[in-house]
Amino acid sequence: MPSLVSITLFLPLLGALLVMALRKAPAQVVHSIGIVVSGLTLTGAVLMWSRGVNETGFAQLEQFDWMPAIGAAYRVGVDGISLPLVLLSALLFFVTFIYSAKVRERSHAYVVLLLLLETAAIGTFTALDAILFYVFFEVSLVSMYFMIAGWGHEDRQRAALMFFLYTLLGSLPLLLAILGLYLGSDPHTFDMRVWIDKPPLTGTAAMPALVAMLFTFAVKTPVFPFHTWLPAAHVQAPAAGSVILAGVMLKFGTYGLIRFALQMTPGAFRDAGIAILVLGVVSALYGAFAALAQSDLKRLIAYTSVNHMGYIIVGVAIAALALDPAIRATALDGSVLQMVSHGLVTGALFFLVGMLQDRARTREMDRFGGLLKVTPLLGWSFVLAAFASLGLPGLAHFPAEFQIFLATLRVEPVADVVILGIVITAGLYLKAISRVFLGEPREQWAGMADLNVREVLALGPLLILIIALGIAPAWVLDIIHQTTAALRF
Amino acid sequence: MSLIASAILAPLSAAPLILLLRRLPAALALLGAGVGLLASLGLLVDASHGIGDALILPGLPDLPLRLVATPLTALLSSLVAVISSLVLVYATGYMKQDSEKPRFFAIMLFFVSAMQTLVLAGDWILLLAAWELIGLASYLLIGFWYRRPGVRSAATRAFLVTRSADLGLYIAVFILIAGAGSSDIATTLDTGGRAAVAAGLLLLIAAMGKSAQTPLHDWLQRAMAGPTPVSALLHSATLVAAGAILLIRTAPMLPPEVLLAIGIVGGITSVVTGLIALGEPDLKRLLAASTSSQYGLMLVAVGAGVPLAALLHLIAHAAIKSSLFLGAGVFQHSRDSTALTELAGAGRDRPRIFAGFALAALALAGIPPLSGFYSKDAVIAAALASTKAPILASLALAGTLLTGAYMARTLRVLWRGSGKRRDIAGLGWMGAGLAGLVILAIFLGAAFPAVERLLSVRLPENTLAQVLGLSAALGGLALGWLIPARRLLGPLLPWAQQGFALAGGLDTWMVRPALAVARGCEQLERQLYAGVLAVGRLGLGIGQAVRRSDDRVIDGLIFSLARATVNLGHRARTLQSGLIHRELAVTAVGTVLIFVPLFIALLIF
Amino acid sequence: MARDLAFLIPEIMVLLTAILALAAEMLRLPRTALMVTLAGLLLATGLSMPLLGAHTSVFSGTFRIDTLSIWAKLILLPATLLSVLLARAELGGSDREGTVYSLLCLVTLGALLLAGAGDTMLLVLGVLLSGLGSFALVAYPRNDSATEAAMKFFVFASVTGGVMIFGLSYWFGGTGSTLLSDLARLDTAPVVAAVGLVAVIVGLGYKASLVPFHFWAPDAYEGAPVSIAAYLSVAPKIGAILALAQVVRDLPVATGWPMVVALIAVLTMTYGYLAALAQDNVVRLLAYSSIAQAGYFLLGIVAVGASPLAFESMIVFAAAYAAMNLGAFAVVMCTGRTLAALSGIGRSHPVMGVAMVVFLLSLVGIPPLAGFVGKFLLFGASIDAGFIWLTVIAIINSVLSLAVYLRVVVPMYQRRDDARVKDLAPMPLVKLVWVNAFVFTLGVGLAAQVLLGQLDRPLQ
Amino acid sequence: MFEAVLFYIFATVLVVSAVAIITVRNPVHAVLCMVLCFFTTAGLWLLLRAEFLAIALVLVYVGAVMVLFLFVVMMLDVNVEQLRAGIWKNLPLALVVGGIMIFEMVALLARQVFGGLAPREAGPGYSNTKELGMLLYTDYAYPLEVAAVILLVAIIAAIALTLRRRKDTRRPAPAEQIRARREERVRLVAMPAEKDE
Repeated sequence: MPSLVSITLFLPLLGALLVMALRKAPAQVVHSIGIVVSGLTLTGAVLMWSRGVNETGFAQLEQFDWMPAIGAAYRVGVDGISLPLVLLSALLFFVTFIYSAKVRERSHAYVVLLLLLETAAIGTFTALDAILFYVFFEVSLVSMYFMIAGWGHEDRQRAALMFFLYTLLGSLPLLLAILGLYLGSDPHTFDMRVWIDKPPLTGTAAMPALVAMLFTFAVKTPVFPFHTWLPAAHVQAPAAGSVILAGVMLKFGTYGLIRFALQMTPGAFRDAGIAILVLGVVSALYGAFAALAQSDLKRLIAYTSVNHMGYIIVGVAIAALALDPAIRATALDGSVLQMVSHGLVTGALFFLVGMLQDRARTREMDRFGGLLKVTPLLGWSFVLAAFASLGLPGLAHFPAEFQIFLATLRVEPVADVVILGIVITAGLYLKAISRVFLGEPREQWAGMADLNVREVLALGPLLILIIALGIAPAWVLDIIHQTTAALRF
Repeated sequence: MSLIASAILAPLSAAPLILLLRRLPAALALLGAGVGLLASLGLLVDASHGIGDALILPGLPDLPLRLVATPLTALLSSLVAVISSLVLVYATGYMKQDSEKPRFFAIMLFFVSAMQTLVLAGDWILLLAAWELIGLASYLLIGFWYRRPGVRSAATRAFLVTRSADLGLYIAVFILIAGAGSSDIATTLDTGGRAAVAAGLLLLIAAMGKSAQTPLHDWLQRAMAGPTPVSALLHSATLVAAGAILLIRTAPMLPPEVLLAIGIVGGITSVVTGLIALGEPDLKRLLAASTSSQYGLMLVAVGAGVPLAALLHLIAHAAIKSSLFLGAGVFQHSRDSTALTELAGAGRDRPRIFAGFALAALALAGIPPLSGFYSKDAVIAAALASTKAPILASLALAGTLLTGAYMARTLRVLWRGSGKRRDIAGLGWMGAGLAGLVILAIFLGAAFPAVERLLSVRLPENTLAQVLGLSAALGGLALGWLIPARRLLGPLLPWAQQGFALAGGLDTWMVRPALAVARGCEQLERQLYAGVLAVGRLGLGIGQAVRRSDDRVIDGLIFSLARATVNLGHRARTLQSGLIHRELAVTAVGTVLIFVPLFIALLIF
Repeated sequence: MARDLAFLIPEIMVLLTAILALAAEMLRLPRTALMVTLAGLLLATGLSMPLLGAHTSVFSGTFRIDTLSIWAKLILLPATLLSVLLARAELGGSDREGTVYSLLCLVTLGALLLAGAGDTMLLVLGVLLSGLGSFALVAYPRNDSATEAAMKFFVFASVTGGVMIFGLSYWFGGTGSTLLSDLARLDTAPVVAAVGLVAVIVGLGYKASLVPFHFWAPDAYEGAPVSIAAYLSVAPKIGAILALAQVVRDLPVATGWPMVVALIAVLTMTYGYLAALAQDNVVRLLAYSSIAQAGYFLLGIVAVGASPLAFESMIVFAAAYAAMNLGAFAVVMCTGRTLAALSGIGRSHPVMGVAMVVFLLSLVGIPPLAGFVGKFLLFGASIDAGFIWLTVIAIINSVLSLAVYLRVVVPMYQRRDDARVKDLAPMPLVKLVWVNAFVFTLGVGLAAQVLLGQLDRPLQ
Repeated sequence: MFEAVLFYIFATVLVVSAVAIITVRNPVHAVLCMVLCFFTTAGLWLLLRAEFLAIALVLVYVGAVMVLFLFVVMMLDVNVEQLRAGIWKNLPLALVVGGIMIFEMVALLARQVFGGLAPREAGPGYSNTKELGMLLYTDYAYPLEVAAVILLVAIIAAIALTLRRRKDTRRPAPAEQIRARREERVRLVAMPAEKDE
């Protein structure tokens, strides 16, 4: 009897097979299948959440042999770092399915790809075997490529290609590192738990592995200067694709950074900590400034992702540099929570931009104006999400960023210059709100419809969670903290 | 439910209710604010009996959130509750005609509860959160009439400036928590040494942003774009007060050098913004500048080491300034403008309102026995008693003089000129709110000894201060009534009307550099993108080249080798192109190229 | 002698199949020839199974029965079977169709000889045997392009074969024996060993289409029938690669062979993909791709003797490569040779489109497809052998390869408004082939253990 | 010494003739050079006292060359008439080749005459041929069989490529004829008897 984790993991895949089998089914049926399956998956994730995690190591483990000849096995499980991300992924996919229920163009393939992507995403976060992890990691890439190429906007082919090339170039070094870790472990195994408990590579051997992993995760996260694929991919991706890309897939990078780079080569990570920290700081500030210069709403949000992911990098680097376990826990708490909150907030923002684009066929800020009057629900949702994104207390980002900045100050006070980012993001969001939603409404958009039920259903859970996470982060932080407080390396 | 929670939750829970029901917004708002007020007063009564209250909430791991009711916080909470309740009463009338009342009252209530959280916060995280939330609330309120021109930039600017300054609070909080290992404000007040200096200066920056101190005073005047009750609340007990409150609460921790800095900033602000107020042609903007000036005086008091004086002035000012704004709001409604030229004679139209306004103005100027006299007296006495008396006291007195001058100018404008009376809807509610506040403005001075007892601190007594303060106030009033501002200011006038902005002010020093950096990033971004594409194209180009070379085989060295064989190949044309020879030649050359090094290596080693 | 023959039963089976197919052809019974070939190949595959785990040699060491040669049978025989099906679909009904089947069996026999060669003589004979049949297969349509391709192929074969024999004579002179196992004696004479190495690399490199001995391949594949191109890109190539492994296994490292092989690997991968990047003809593109893929095989070769993963990785990759390459060629047979012919296929024929995408992505090495498992093990082997730089270059080339294959994938899904459904001739046999290849490509990725568990030398 | 000189002469001839095969313009010349090439090689074998190989080479290869020649003519569609016409033109080269071959023979024979250094004498009863046979049929049995298969392949290839049924010619199909059965040849048709009306 497979465990809850496996059921949750493979439910979407089964759903995808079902949709493939029903080749003649009408689009509505297919979308309903998507919604139901992702809803069940979400239920699974919630049940996983209710089972919680262990103080030490991984919980809800499951394992059976896959390729015993080379020490690879099907191993899944969760800890305080991965469990929140699993829940986040399940939720985002669920609302994405609701949002996408309008897609009529090749809806079969669309739903199949999304479901495939869901399995890949949950798999990436739950895999405890390096090969398994890599498999899910790459499958997500392929699905996303077809998503962008198939349902994107004007220049989608090139954007998809760029996205794919970039992240593949990014992911192959990870393969190298995985091989290095594998060959360094004794006996040879791909069991990530073993690698975490007893890092296989030490000393000079660990550094190349770390560099390879950093490269991968820096591209995936993305970190300046490896981020150029992100705006390109986002601008061309369909709204649902953007939500998944930013909400879930960017987390692969930071999750990998913690799970692989930090936990498996801790010594080398500490040695390189300052460099990574600098990278994170530069990335965060650069993302904020670049976003400030945008006039395309989607690009703007894409760049703020660079900014927010930069904070996470800073947090992880600080965790590596910190000598005091309490500070390390604070930094990691903040980083993991930031991943979750970024998923919610950016997901909501991309939905909103998608909804705007559906209505207006443009994303240029300057072509809007006064929409708050025309579409109050959309407008206020955007305001809420934007303020969450700029780190307002009481909304999702604040507790995370607070912890990251606090830990940073305690370890590397200079690096707290990164906090400038919150002012710049405030500026750019206010600019966006002011241009798009404030002022006198334009004639052109007078007849624009406000959010319909489907859109409210897609957006509502995210907004509610944004507030819930901001006011009472404890319900997530407790899970995260259980693991981060017990980390020893 | 504990009182402390009720004080916050009562207004907060009314807000969504209003949004959901969308009817009877004012009644619900008053209900929420009223319950909150009762809770706050309850806290104050408890505190006066020596009963504290505290609430610990789950927060971040190892950093729980705390709400505490000490005498000081309870007092502030009551102040906020009282002023806000009265302003809401006024707003019931003021907003009667507005179609978006629910939104207005909801945000107002949210604002109040955020402010209550701020004053009752017992730990830095909650304080910081509330600090930012009042920023949000004021952004939403200033931008309430978002369709009107100029409103969006005013709201944006208010939020941005305060948030920039908030960075100071962020970092100060980090330093304090890092030093003490706890986010409890009481615990962190023990911080000393360099950490205290750094944290103190950073707190000053944060307070300067919120309390609109020079050079960050510009946003407050622009914020007048919002509805008048908002201004009243903003300037008296909430947003702007937060800066002063912060410094009053942390005063025990601040080392002398920080105190000096605070005093000087406050003094300079009181003078500079006083001059601005004097030259200001718009009533609400004048009052806004005056707010900065008065908060400058409070900072002087803090800098002089007597936070109680600052607190008293804060309390008095809260009542006075809200009265002034509410009065101004009535004039605004009657003339549909706030420009002083338009308002000429507006007071004569409504003598009762004008009387209230005038009383408040005199109180602000510091005329006994109105409340402003006592508080201002305390400030000047504190400045005189401090070790830096020459600087602080002279600045404080200059500020007082200017206060008298601009208030007199205002009164004169409002009184003189022809009447254009017009009926106003909801005047009753407005009058009621105004009356309550004016009464407070008049009689609050009597409560000051009680406050001293409550906080168990004695103010320094100084007759000289009373004399100097009163004469400065009277002198200012006389100057303002008799001499036009144009003459008083002389060459400073244009500069004052620009808000004493240095070389374009904020725009030059912050916005433009940020935008320039942003543009630079965008440029780099384009280049990076182009670079990546170029690499892609280069790859494709190499691919083409390789294909050509493979299809038609490499020229150059190999070609010359091949030429002979090509000639030989001519006769075999019928079937084969002769390229085989060339390709074989390439193969041979390739083999040689690969293996010659091998042999050389083998022979050498 | 009887024992020796017993080990050769699968080879004998293949030979018999070839002869029986020929006999059926003489009787003008092409269907019988086909059936005989299919049955014979199946039988031979089945008869190879019992050999698994054996580790010996026959005929005084001239032929080795070991992991490589046994797995070569298990991979190449089914691959040939699929190729026969392809050939039937493409060349069925033409004159002397049965000879094609017969020749396919014989060429496979040559490849099998190469894979188990324990003697330099057998190397030569294997190259000859697989070569001769290949020329005939390429030239089979007898049109101008096919004849020219065959001619080119033939001339290259003669020259490189000559060089190989010349070089092998040095080894013979140095060791006094033609046995590969005696090559260890060349420890003291590295130059002699190196001359022979050059020769062998030229000879086998030509067969495996390594750069710079690859020039014949694109032309030959283009000129030949697609089914034959598919076959040539799989069977002789894998045979030659495995033969190279057999050779370097006993060769003293002092010759510097790992470095030479690594250099050729770099050249082959990079050059192959670069050239493929600009092709418009899918067959030529796949030809260059198969050249580049040969470079990946070399990652396993450099690890021979240095890493226990070397053989495993080559075998797994060979199996994966055979499946995905045959699959890709099969799809091309259905659609047409140009990129334009492929455009819109993904929409009009979704299942075939998915299969093609899977083959191409597997060629790139995207998990969890078979190509990934193979490449993963190859990378592991070469890292284990200390060739990290080589692995890095291989990985960079994988990215390059992605661009190559996406050039095929992208047009497949282009044209949003064009609802035109292409009328492709139904080709049930070809479909059978790509469906099989598809299942295998997916299956090996997910259940690689089936393959790995059978490899006789598990890691440890 | 003489042996060495002889070796180098032969080797030179071998190389030159081999180069000539691929460089001369006329295919016939090339074939002639090839013959010379084989002949010289055989001479080298003889120097090494590998008489069997030498003879086998001459016998087999000169025969094989003829086959190859025919193969080339067939494959390349070389105009045979043209070749025949050029027989006088080719004569000089043929003479040269012949001359060299005669020289080589004489030189080989002269070795005995001049009594040069002989290779190591094998023991009595030693037979080159026998040794070769032993090796071929024991150790190298497998390669030998493979070689046989190669010949088979060559035949099949040649047949597959050349011997095709042309669509436009009529020819008997013996296989069909043999397999034909009586029932197929004669059809008995039962017909109702016609009645005269």
